[in-house]
Amino acid sequence: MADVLKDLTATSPCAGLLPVTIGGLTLSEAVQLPMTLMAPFKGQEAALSHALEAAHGMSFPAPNRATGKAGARAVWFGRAQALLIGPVPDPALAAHAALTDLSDGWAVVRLEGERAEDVLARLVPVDVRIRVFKRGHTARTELKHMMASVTRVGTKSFQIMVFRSFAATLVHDLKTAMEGLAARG
Amino acid sequence: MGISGRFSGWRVLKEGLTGNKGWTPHWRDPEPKREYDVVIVGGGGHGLATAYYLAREHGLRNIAVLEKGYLGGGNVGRNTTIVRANYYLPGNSEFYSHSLRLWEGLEQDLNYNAMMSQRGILNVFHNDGQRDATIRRANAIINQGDDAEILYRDQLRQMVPFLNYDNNRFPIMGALLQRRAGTARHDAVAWGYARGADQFGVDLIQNCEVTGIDVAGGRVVGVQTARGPIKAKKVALAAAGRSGQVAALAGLTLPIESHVLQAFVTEGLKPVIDHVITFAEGHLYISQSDKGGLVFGSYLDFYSSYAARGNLAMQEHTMEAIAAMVPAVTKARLLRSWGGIMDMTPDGSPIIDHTPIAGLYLNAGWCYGGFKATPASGHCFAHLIATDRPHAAATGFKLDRFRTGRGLMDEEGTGAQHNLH
Amino acid sequence: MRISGKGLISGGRRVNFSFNGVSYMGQEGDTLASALLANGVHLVGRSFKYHRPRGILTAGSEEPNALVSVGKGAAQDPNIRATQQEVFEGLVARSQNCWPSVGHDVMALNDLAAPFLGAGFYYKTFMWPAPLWEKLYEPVIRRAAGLGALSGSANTEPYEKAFAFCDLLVIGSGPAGLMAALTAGRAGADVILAEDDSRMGGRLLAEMEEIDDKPAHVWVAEVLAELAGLDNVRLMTRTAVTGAFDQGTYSALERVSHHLPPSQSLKTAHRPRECFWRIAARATVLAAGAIERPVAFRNNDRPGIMTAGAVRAYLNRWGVAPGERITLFANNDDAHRTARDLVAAGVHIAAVIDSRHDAPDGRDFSVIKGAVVCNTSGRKRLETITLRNVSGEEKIQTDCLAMSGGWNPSVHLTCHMNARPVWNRDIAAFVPRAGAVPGMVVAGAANGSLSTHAALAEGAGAAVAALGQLGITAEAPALPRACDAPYRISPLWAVPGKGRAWLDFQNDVTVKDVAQAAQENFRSVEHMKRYTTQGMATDQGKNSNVAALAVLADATGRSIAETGVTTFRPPFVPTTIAAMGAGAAGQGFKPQRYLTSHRTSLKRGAANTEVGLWYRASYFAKEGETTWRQSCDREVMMVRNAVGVCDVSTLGKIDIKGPDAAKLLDLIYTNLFSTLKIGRVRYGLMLREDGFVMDDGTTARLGQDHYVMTTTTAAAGQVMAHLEYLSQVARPDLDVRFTSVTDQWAQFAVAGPKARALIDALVAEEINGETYPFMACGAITVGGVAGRLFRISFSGEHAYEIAVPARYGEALFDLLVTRAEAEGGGAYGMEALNVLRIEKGFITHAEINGTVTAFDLGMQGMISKKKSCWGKVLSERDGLMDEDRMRLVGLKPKGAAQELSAGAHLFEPDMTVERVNDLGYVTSVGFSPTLGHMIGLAMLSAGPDRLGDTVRLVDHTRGVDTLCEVVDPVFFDPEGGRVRG
Amino acid sequence: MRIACPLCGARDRREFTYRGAALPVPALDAGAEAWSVHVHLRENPAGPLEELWQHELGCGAWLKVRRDTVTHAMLGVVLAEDAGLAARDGEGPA
Repeated sequence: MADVLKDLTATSPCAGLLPVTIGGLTLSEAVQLPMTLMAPFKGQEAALSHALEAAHGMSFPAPNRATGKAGARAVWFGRAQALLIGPVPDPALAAHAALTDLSDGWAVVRLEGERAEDVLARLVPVDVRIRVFKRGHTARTELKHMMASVTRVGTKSFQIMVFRSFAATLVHDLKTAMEGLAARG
Repeated sequence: MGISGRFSGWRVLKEGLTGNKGWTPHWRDPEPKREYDVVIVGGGGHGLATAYYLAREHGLRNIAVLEKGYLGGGNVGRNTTIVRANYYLPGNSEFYSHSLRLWEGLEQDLNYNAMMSQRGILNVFHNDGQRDATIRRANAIINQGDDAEILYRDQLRQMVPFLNYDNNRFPIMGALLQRRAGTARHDAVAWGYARGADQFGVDLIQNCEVTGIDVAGGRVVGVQTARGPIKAKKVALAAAGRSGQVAALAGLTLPIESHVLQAFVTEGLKPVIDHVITFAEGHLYISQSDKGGLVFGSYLDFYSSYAARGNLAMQEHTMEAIAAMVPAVTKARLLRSWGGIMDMTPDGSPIIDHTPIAGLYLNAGWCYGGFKATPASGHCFAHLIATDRPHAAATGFKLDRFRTGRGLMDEEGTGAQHNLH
Repeated sequence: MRISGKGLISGGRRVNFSFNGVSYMGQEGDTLASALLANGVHLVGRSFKYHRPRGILTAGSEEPNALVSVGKGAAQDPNIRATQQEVFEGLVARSQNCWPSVGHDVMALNDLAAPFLGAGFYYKTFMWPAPLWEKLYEPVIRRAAGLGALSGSANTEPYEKAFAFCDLLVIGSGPAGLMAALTAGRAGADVILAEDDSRMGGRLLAEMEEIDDKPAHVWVAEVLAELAGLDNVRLMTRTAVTGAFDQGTYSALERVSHHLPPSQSLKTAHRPRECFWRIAARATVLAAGAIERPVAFRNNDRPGIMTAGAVRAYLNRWGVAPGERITLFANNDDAHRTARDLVAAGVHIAAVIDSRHDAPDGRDFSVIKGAVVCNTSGRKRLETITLRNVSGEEKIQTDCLAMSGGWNPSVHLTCHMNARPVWNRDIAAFVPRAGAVPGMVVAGAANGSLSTHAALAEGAGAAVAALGQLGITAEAPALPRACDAPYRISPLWAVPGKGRAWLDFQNDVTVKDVAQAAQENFRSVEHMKRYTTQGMATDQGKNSNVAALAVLADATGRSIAETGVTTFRPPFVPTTIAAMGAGAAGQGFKPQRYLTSHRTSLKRGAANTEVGLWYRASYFAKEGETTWRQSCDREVMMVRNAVGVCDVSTLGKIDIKGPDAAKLLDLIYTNLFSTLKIGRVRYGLMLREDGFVMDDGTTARLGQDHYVMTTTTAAAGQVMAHLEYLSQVARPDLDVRFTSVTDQWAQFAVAGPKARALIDALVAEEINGETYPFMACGAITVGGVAGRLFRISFSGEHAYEIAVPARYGEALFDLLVTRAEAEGGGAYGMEALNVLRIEKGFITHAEINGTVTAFDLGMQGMISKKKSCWGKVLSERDGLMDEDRMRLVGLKPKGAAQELSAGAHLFEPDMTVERVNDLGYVTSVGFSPTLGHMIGLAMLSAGPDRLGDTVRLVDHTRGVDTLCEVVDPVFFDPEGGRVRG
Repeated sequence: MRIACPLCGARDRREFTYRGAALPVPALDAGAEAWSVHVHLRENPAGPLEELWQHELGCGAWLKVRRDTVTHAMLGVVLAEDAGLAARDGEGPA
């Protein structure tokens, strides 16, 4: 049985690394919110979407899309799965999907600024220009050899995620791209 | 001496003084005869070497080599020219050891300078696990009777100071050095064997694609070609890159997938790399040709292909590996990239064996390793064709080892997925 | 010589630069080549083999002669084309491949020995005596070969890579490219216009002609202004498209700062030198223009001999006359423009020579028809040419010869996907094969249409056609009025005669070399290329290949079409390794993965080591410990006697849920997991489909339909992909979902006799042998945080693994280690972990090296007989069940030296040390402080049958040759009392 | 090279991992001969080939791709789970 123990302190994935501002662009760590992977069981896709709508006011996202809004989003996260960011999932969802807590599994950063698209163009092999990748669009893709999730959350801002342990490399790579872009003038 | 006469420094001088008018063809371009004792399918390095040794070692003369394009146009003309004997599994060890010894006498034997350069090969390792695996390999090489040394970081640094020792994602811990390994001028190897075989009377027939293999009563009797039917007592397949296609002409399905492996060369530069250097991380290998170009490669492109051209992602990986490991050469400019078609087997090791069809012999599945194998492959394949018994140095290259699980030679331990070797 | 007021850069800022140590003045907008010519400098470099003095041949990236080194020290950049390098204030450039100077080069002696150094000479000599090749011949050849030199220092300049996407990629900004971009831009398509040059316009910048009654360059400027105003058009200058790849993927190299002085401020310190672009284009218009070809005649390689189009470019774009008495030698009408423009600019013309008897007359100059240039003189600068016609030979004083053998369309990119170009008799050149690259339409000179009018028309048409493939409707703009003069050519490849006539200037391949190759039966074009090195120089034959194969065709009595071509392969222009490998220098080769305990560990003296992508602590050095062994021994004893803490979060963790979770686990593991009780953990073994062991690890059942699998660190990715394969390909019927939770949980092993007390003191729940027996698991709360506890052990001690969400990892690790230290324990690293597991005979990937079976590991009992599993069938192949296979054993030293060595091989004591007697090898060794001697694991032929035998262990590389005893692989506590206690 | 992932759209080759020919998976009890043929032997055509890729750095889906091995032309892509490669002996491979 535990002796008197004070609560464990939490450390964020990018602690000590962010924020940074370079050439009009800002890279910051997102506020840590609950994140739950929802993977619908066979034939449960529609039922899950309904339950999600009922509980959290958003539908299960189609591939490459995010639903909801800041603070309560469902981001498509790959084949047959989406990441619920914000709400603690209603237990009723568990009847339709495997729910897995990933609140600590991913580093989440936000890149914001006039040339955010150009920064990402140096790192991901996906067209993220606003003419094709609009607010609410998301992609599972590669970011300099890392598995990543990129979501447009505003006309000039993106949410970028990699596995938590890669946080330092993610920040380094984004910073390098930001610096190179700024130095070109 | 055949049509091209003997080469020597004196002859170069003499011809130079008389306007170089006396040079003659290195080999003939004969019309195919109607029948041969042995027909070799494939005029690459292995096919030409096979013909040469069949003639020289076994006294056969009535031999044809059928080539669908030009001699030496396959992988012997599109590799990174590395020669080594640093395998560690039984079956491979003795074979590549045999090959290296043949390399060492090759130029005098052929009277052809293939620029065999025993400049030494360094296999760099980066961590304890790789070190112990490398030492296992080094010991196997020495037990086989070949040379191997382990150099640790400081010794290696003295020999090749320009590697990235101080700021490397995967620090360099040491290397296996085989001094007798090195490089050779790839095209010249094919030409040397071709000229040698021609001098023994072997018919080298270019632009002669084999379109059928004739089998009667379970025995091979000849081939159909773009230049008509040719009868043969024995047919030997040495068509790396196209092994599956050629074997299919005889109704055989092989344990082979064809994959593309890229190679690269930069613009010419003054000498900077004196050895062949390979890296366990990134699978990079790099050397510098006598002409000054850096020659290098890394992984397969990993997908089945007969296109003989490569993918950008793998090109980038290869350049990234150089940027990481050899940052002193990254101002060099890539001049040309190309691809070879690799016969990939389930264990990464080759096949020199009979087939279920009498008189039909198979030499295939060389994966990455075909160039360094050229002399021994020809030598051992010739032995098998002539005597119907495997050469002592090539008893392990059995076609049925995948079915039986006996004598698998998976040097990289990556298992039966063809593209992972 | 600069002509005042002439050219498109006149009035530009003056810039100082130096070449071979001499200071010169150039003008903004100059290339190094134009600036040198303006200063009367013609001798720029030396050829590859004969070290012949060479000048400037061309005005583009295809330049074979004028290659220089730019920059100093580590920034030295070799093989820069003077024709492409823009001058800037402070530019420093030098000639290469010469010593002591470009004017006096000792190696020029080679030129005298040329009769003995012809095609293929080295294959015929240098063979005696054999050892001299490496010792003498090869070093001499290597030093003589090569062009520029690398600095020898690491390249630390910044480079970058980027991706781009577009509907239409237009390659080249001459008349065809501009019209294509304009057409597509107006149609609203997403367009990239890429131009190798620093300035858009292509040949329109080099010609005195009018478009829509305006000077061509004015029309160019107007079009560019419109394009620049379109949001949907991106203009990329200094960007060479280097390769065409599958499904519309193109590579391109942007020279971001070659034209700028080296960075001297913090603001520009990160400015990339180059950027390597990967462009995904839905369609492409190739408008890369054409390259003029020289004519082969005796001594056609002297400084001052240039292509006619280059002379025109220097005159019209840069306002430079490359000579004071210029001669033109041509076989086509187009080249006559050079004479016309020179005359108009007031430059003296020495002669205009045309090989055609029916050549047109010039308006302002006379044409010597039916004549050829058959020789030249002037070692470092052209002095005379010899004219030959029916009436004999005549020497003409001249300091510059403009030559033209016609134009070769730039078909290179159309060949990158293996298509061969087609011979076009009308223009005596190869043109692209239709459909050579899917999605690509070729226009203008690149397509063999050599008038400005045709280029404009085809450019517009190509854009309409290319966009049409995409379902985008575009309209061709009104076609501007432009010159439509016929090209008219009569082939002239080589002027017959004695002496050496150059084809490949840089590689010193002459007409004689090609003829000799044919004579020696190197008649295939590929054989000729490889035998003579024709086309293998830095221009990859752009200047010379067509003439060379025409000469080969002539020598072999075949047509050019029959003779065929060699293959153009990527890259179109040589591409810096640093650019293609950008981001990988230094630590950037692969991502770095850090544990939550990373910072805390470093504070506690951890020495880190790379484990795959992860960094893990090897050992924790305490004060007074000077070697890793001291730390390791202490840490091992600490675990055996007190309690140790180790971060094991790198192990792969996969959360598996669903009605068929148990079925999936029974499929993937050799043993049963459907029978595992909730709250319990089981060790499992999984096989590849070929029957060899893939991985091992423990899997816990947290609920009826919920498991958590652990994998080894090394195989985490492989196992995840395997699970996906099984559930999506082999068994899509199974209703099971899984996800990696490796990064979600920080997990720490707490091992040792005091582990239970430590854990019990920390977690809210009561932890004892009854609540948590060996192989139990469950939910716990620690420090207010919900976590998981697993009673498992990789050390053989009473041990737990405690997991918390990763944000608490740092705090928990710190707490665990602090508590452990208070009990005489502490943190332990990989080295101690390794010794502890060897003492127990537990395997890692040193043993599971991809070539071992469960049988080899003595684990055949783990293959359930009650069910089948993935890989079982092939694991039972006869050859994999041989008693003689190398199988796992333990080794104890027996000799005086008491040594063992990983990687050593094993032999019978009385047998010789050679391969044929090889019995096996040592996989892992360590010093066991517990037992007081070294211990090892080995794979030994028939190993389990040899327990108690003595074998000889030999490691040549470490000088170890000793005897050891074959023992059971479990060295310590074989009954397992400690782990259960 | 670009592959049109049915879920993600056209993506660069660098996001995908290759396995090999897309062959029907034998039942687990299909016997040594069937498994040996499945694992080792390949038709290895020079032309259209059905093969398995995983969109490993993307959505994770396994794909059955039909591709020409000579031209690299993409002739069709479907999710492997819909491709009917699983053993068809009722119980599947288990």
